[in-house]
Amino acid sequence: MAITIKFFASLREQVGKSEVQIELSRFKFFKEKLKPRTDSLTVGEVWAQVCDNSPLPIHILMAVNKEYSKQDTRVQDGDEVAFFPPVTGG
Amino acid sequence: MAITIKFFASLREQVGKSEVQIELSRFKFFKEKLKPRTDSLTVGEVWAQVCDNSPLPIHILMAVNKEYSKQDTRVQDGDEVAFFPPVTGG
Amino acid sequence: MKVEITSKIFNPWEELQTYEKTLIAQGKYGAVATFVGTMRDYNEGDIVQAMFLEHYPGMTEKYLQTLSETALQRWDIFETLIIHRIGEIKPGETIVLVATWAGHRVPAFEACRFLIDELKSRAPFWKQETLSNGVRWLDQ
Amino acid sequence: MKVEITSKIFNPWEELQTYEKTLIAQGKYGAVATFVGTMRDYNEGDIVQAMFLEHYPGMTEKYLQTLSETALQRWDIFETLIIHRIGEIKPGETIVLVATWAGHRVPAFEACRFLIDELKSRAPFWKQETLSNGVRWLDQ
Repeated sequence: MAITIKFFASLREQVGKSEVQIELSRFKFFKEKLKPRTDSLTVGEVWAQVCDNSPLPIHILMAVNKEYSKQDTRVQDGDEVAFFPPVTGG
Repeated sequence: MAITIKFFASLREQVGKSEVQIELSRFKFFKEKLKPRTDSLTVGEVWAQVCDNSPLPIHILMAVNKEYSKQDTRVQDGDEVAFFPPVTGG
Repeated sequence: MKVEITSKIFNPWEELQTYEKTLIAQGKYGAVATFVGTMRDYNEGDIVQAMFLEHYPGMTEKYLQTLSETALQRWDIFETLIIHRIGEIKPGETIVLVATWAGHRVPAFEACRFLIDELKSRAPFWKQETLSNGVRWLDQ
Repeated sequence: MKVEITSKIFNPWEELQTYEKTLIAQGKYGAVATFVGTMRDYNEGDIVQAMFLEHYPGMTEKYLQTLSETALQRWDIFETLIIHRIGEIKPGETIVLVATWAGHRVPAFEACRFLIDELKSRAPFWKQETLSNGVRWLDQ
């Protein structure tokens, strides 16, 4: 199992990738800097892991399994996490 | 010249007429009860004249020459005066 | 700006399509708000079989034109359209169509709401309903 | 209730006519409020030649469905319709259609306004405009 991370619109272009898959067990960040946890990370920790520990920009929106989430929402193995800029539809 | 008075909808049915023409010079009400005026009446006086001095019901709306008016709006010879109930279109 | 009072059945969506095609440059507006009022077959707990809509010829048109001009002055909108039925109407038929075209959604919505609210409270139209046991004016 | 995301050009008035005919009993509703958002050929002082609309497949549909259900719970309305374009769009083409059917005008208007306001502020869509000198995302 893995976590799928998606980026959309201008953020996708800034990050330079649209989708990343990561294995929870291979989190460098997870292994080196945090107390051992076997089953979850927060959305904020996922961002830090995939974006080289850069701070999560304040305007960026987040979703877990296609529903809006917060930075401290916990992510399980198999989940889909998404990051995207403010929406501009309609 | 004359004044044309129109009634609409349920008021037309209550009054029993849709349109009446009156000559200013023939106003009984005008001649007997008011000081002489040669050129005008108010809308309220027109109502009293045409509806046998019955009081003007509070919910009735008025128009002079197809624009909303008040009870004390003055009417000239040649004008069209209308009385109607609350509107219910749309 | 268009104001029409008609005794014929009309399809609001076809009227909108036609008006939009003929009168407004595509690409210049970004928002259209519309309201369509339709005759229901029930009202105040009663089954309504038909309706008769009376108006004040001349004054009704004049009132709706002034109303449209007021909306065009007060809000940042490009176009307004009002069509209103008169005469005999059957359930399911359109009574009124109001539409506004604007650059953005807020003025489109506000002007559309203004037009239908003012039309309903001030435009000289009167409805008489036909029920199973007779007719009734709705102004009582 | 219908939610559709489409990459094809659509005519909002034809969609309304079709939806109304197939899904709602005539005579049961008295009020329809609609909003149509159209692509303008200008924005923020610039001429816009085309637009690309990105969405989040799966999440966008889910969000709009939840939104429609919320409107149907909060207001006394019978039906909702949302259609939204994605992909390449040219000036004059319809971007979004929102409609609500109700017994009376106030809930129809309020629910319609709620749907488009929430759609614009929360539904995962992103616009990229093509100008004469390049492209720009509108989320900046």
